[in-house]
Amino acid sequence: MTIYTEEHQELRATVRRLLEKSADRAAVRATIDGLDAYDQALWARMSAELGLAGLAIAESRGGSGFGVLELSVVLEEIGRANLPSPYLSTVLAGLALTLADADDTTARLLSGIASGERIAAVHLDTGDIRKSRGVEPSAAGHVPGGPIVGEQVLNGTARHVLDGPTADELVLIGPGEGSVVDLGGDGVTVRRLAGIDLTRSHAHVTFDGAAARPITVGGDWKDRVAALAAVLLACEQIGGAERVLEISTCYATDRIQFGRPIGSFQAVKHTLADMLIELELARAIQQDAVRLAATGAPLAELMAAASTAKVACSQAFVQLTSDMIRVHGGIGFTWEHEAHLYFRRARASARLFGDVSAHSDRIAAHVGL
Amino acid sequence: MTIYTEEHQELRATVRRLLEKSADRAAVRATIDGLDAYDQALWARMSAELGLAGLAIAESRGGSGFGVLELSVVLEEIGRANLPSPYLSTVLAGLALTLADADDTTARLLSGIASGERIAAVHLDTGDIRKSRGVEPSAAGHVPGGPIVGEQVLNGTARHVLDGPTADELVLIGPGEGSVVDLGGDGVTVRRLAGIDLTRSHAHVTFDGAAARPITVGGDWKDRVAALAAVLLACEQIGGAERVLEISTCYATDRIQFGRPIGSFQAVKHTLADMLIELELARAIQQDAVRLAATGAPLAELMAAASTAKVACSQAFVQLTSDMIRVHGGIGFTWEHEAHLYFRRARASARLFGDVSAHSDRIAAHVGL
Amino acid sequence: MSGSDTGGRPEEGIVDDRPSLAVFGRTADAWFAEHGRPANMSLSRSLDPAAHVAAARKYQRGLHDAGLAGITWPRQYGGLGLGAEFQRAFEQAARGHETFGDVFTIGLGMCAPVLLALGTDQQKRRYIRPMLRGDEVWCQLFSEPGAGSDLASLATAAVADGDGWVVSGQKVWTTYAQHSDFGLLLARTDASVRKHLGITMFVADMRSAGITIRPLRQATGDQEFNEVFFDDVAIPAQNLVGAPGNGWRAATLMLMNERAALAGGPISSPVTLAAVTELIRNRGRQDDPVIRMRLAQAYVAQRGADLFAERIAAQVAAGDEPGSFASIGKLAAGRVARQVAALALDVAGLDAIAWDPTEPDGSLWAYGELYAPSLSIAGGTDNIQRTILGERVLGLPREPQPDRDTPFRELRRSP
Amino acid sequence: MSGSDTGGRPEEGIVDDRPSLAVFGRTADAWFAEHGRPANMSLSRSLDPAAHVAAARKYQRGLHDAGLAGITWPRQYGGLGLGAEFQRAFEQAARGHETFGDVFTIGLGMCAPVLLALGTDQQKRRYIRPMLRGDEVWCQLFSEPGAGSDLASLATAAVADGDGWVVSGQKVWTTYAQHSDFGLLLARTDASVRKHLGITMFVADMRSAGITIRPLRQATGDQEFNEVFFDDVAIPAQNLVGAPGNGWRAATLMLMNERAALAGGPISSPVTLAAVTELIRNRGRQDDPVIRMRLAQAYVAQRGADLFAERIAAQVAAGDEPGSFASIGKLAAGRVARQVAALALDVAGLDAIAWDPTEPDGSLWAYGELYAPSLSIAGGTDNIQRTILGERVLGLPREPQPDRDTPFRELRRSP
Repeated sequence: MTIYTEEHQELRATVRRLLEKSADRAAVRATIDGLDAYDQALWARMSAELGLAGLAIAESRGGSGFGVLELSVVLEEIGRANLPSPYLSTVLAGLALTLADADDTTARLLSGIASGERIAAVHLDTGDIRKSRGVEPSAAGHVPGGPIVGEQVLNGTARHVLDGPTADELVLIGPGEGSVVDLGGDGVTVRRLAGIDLTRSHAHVTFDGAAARPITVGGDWKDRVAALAAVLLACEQIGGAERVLEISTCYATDRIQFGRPIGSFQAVKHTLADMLIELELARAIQQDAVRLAATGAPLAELMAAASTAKVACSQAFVQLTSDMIRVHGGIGFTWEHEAHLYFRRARASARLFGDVSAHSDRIAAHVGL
Repeated sequence: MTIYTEEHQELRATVRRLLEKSADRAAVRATIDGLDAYDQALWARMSAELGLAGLAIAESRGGSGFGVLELSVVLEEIGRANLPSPYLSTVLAGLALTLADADDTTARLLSGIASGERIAAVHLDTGDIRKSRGVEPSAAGHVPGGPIVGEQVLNGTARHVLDGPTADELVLIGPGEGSVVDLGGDGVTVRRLAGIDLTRSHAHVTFDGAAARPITVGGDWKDRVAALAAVLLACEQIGGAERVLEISTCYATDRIQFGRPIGSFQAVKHTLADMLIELELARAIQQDAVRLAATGAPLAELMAAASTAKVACSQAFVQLTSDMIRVHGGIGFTWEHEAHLYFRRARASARLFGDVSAHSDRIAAHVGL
Repeated sequence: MSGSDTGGRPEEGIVDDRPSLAVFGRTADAWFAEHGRPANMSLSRSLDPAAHVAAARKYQRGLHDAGLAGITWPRQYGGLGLGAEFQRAFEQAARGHETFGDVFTIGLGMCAPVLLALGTDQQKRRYIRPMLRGDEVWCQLFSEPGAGSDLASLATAAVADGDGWVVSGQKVWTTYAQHSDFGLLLARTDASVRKHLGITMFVADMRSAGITIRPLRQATGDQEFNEVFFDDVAIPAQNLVGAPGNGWRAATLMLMNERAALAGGPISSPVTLAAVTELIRNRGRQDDPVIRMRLAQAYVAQRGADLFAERIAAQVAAGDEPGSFASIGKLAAGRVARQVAALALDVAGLDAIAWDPTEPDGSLWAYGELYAPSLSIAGGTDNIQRTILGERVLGLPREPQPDRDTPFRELRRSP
Repeated sequence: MSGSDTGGRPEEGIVDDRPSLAVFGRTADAWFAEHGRPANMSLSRSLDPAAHVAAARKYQRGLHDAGLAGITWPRQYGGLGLGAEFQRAFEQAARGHETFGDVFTIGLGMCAPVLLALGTDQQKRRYIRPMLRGDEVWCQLFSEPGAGSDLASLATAAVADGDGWVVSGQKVWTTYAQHSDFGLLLARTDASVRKHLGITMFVADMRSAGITIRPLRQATGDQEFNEVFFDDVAIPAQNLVGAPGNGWRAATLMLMNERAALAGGPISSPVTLAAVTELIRNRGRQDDPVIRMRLAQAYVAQRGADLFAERIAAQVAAGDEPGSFASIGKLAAGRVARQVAALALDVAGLDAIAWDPTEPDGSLWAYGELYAPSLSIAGGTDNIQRTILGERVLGLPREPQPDRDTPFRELRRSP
């Protein structure tokens, strides 16, 4: 009952080959140690050569017109590799803009995303940002280069913006309204944050009279984008969890203590079995959510499945990365070992796009409370 | 750093000897199968011969003038044996009455308890019971045999009264007020309940104009009695948990599968180790609470320790009894095996005198929330 | 049995009167619409097991007569010879209805596949059709007091006697033995070789002289299981399944089918998520954040178990063998049951601990809590399932087995 | 060492100038009142380890000069020869103050007891007093890349060379090796016997030629541990501790002291219960029932660990050997740390995941989460502790060890 076709498996194999070659442990480590947010050459290959950035963008906008199913394959592979990459943010922005009514602003940014030239971030928590209308360049109070009629004036801060430090544009996703802001524009300050997850970058983005282009959106746009965000992230988490189990299984098979592989001891064997159980139960939930997202399920159903996936995959990834360190013992606690990189990413991912507590409350409502 | 002296160890040995002889598995089973709430002959020996019912009652009331420390020893042994007995209720009533100001009512009941002739229950949740004053036998509305001046008139229901079906008297413990009611009196209906715990009996006790004798109490009486209830119950739970670990360890040592004792397999060995850890951490907390209760610690400190003990010992006993069934496999799931009797008692005990949720909230307040 | 027997392809010499998928689906829908009963969440099966089994037989007979039984099984033994898509259509129609899995899973889901794979033509002709009609109920005679997780150490002995065999020993945990007509029996026919090699499988007629069935009362008070005593029970030669000494292979096949059956449609507790949700609302606890969090957690666990079961069921229906992987479903079902039961107990509070005997649902929450642990024991303990997953799915090395080559009779065993 | 050396009884020929308990207690209280620093919950020791160790040496020297060091140790080696009640009085006075356990537990709590029990008189006279004065810091040279949980499979070799020995090999996880003057080293002196029998303990001078110390960066970014490489390091004969081949007994004694030290005063995370309580209040989450429940659970776990530690500390102070039982305390400390760190992370939310680098406490919650798992690894993994509890406290049988009698050089080991 796989949701994937043979074509999807080929896509997976292609991406995996690329990442195994160009984003192996050493390459990921080099990106992190260089304090780079991502490998720009690899990004260019992923987007220009393989067209991954435009997978789910319409052909009329320069994409290949596929959808969530294909993105899920790529994101699982990115999760496996624990790749530092703005891919998740950018394709989520692409989905959000595709869901919005087509106009010049969305069309231009979608083409930029599809080509890999524009990196976009999204921000779902816009409560602290005040919007007002731009004025005629000739009007009193107009700042040279500032927002004009047809544009919005932004003031306030978007906190903890994922990929904020590397994104060219930020899509602000409010209830029933959206806008796009050029992060290189006047009145925008991007402050890069330190973080637990060394493979992602975050920023507080402050607007001080910055210009934004409004986009036309439907009433349920924000809820749908939020659900898609959770589903896409769940794919990354499942990919990471799967790889964590593989690495741990290998180690338990190779490492000898007391004259035999540690994986032959029940304590380790059962820990690995528990990891498998966590992974596969979470995967069953994630696959269901991907299927619903890919087939345009009714919003309520999609939201419930997305929250369930977010909770299940967050908890599974967190648990598996803790177990990974337990299975590895001391070696898994060294800076050189990749265990802590997955461990860190699991903790960060669990809190992106709504934490377990927020999603649990939505699930309780869905169940009937 | 044991809180017990050699004399306490002798008391423990005496009680254990008695219960191992007179309340072994077969005897407990016989009591349950006979739907008896307890073994009356054994009760007589415990109270009359060994003076256990009066351990913590003043010598002036016929007791031996000891305290909570001595009760804790007996209750641990009762918990080990999983003994069906109204001991906990009765000695708790004794402590409650001892804390109340001495008057004729408390003096008489204390003597009855100390001699083993009167079994008492306590009820800490008196919100649903309405009290009014008795009237002159000659007054209008006086029912023959009904409450008179100096007595109270009770209406309402005391729900889930532990040992209600077997108790002679019930001590109602309200905030700043108390009363004693004869459960054999007019206007009192005792309805025995079915229950998960086959070694305890509960009743809904309905009052329809029943007479009660008020007792004079201090303002913090109810809080102190509630804390003592939790501490005494924790002793029973620790005793039960200790015995559950012993039985499970024996089984794991004797039972052979795959050519060796199952306790030699890490999965079973580590389960038993986890049981030991749960038990000993809970015991450390229970011993601290017993020490504070025995030395008359300030109320706030006692309440925090009592709630901590209730939570720790409830969770430990519940966990150990689940683990016991896991270690035993199928045999532990048969009616004939004692595992389910401990399992049942653990579930019931966890909800007596306030459940984990209620005590946790008190703990959070103590910690500073 | 040749490969084509199990497939949906027409067989030579038989007129292909098989329905189209659409017709079949409509037939199934119509049958359940008329005869189906809602899936039974009450305790009826433990309250009156005999009536429950009688209802089960009637249900299965009805399915058979309507052309809805043995969907993918070979036609010459009473099956319909249809493809996996028909099985899926049936399951679609059956969803939400009582299908008496507790009575039939052992026969139809476990014994029949073994007989079809390893039985003689005569055995298949004799046993498969009556099983499909609900005329004959089957049980599994595997576990013994001294052979639980270590099933291969079983000691019930079958001694050759003329053409046939004479069996003595004791089985335990035999579900519905008292309602069964036949059982697949594992017995030791050679104690001089190592334990896995000396085991043989037989068809046991449960009405044979020398068989004594004694109900085994569970911790819940239910009596679904039995002890079965064999006291010089004669078993004829034609009841041998496969060859002498090949019983372990047959047992493995049967247990694999058990895991797939349990993972695809796991046994659940009567204390369901829906029941506890209703309880929470009845108690006015729906705004308690701790309860909301715990219910959400239980829902996530339940969805994981359900969606995993769907995946396994689809694999099985498609003719794939999920193998040991299916153990995950069984573990998940046990975990959900414990989680939901504990939540119900906490919400019901003291009313779940002591209740007026006249309350209709008084005992339900206590029952659920007592019942839940059995799901992690019956059909292989959680530890056994974990070992299977670790070794057969993840490929981890086995533990050293110092007695690996020891003849059975020299093994150290429990008394 | 005779029994009386460790006790509090007067020794012949020495004037009994020992203080009364009351005087001693006042001295200790006064010392901490003047010199004590509050127990350090910040990350200072990972931020500037060298300054931290210097402060530690100063602290210990101060204790020694005030007559507060080596309380129960024999007077002829620099101890005070006092009873367990003096030790308790000291701990009472020290409560809440920084005692630099991370720097001194290995030397004073683990190496010194081994030297006192197994060392020569010359060794005791040479090493104990400088250790008590804080002049010489000690480390433990036990673990190796291929010998972690299975310590007895260590491969670092000591070859007899004239009167002395020459050592080659690699150690790992050596706490504060870069700040240590000496270490107790386990090395293999005979590979032809089974693994436990061929091990010998030595005193290693950390400034010897051929020793290379390379810091090991942990997942947290800290560098408390080191790899220590031995490249033909000469060790003189008088540095042998006990007899050749008796090293495993010495190691066992040392590990037992380690467990007791850890259980009596377990290492804790900088993310304490008090810190998370303050965080909850700062975030205005104190009325959230889920947070209240979780904090209460963490408090219960912390109380269990604290009260258990008190019990073990009292046993140790009373001269009882808690033995393997003490493993419970280490497991409990690790569990609490994980529980508290996870709660802090949830309360701090996104601010714990990504923070402005100028925020003073920005990294604290992430650090706590990353640090916590190490408590369940260092000093013996949780699984090893569970096995110890199962076998030595509960008396459960050991696993079969097929290579029990195999000479070391024929053992299967990790590369």
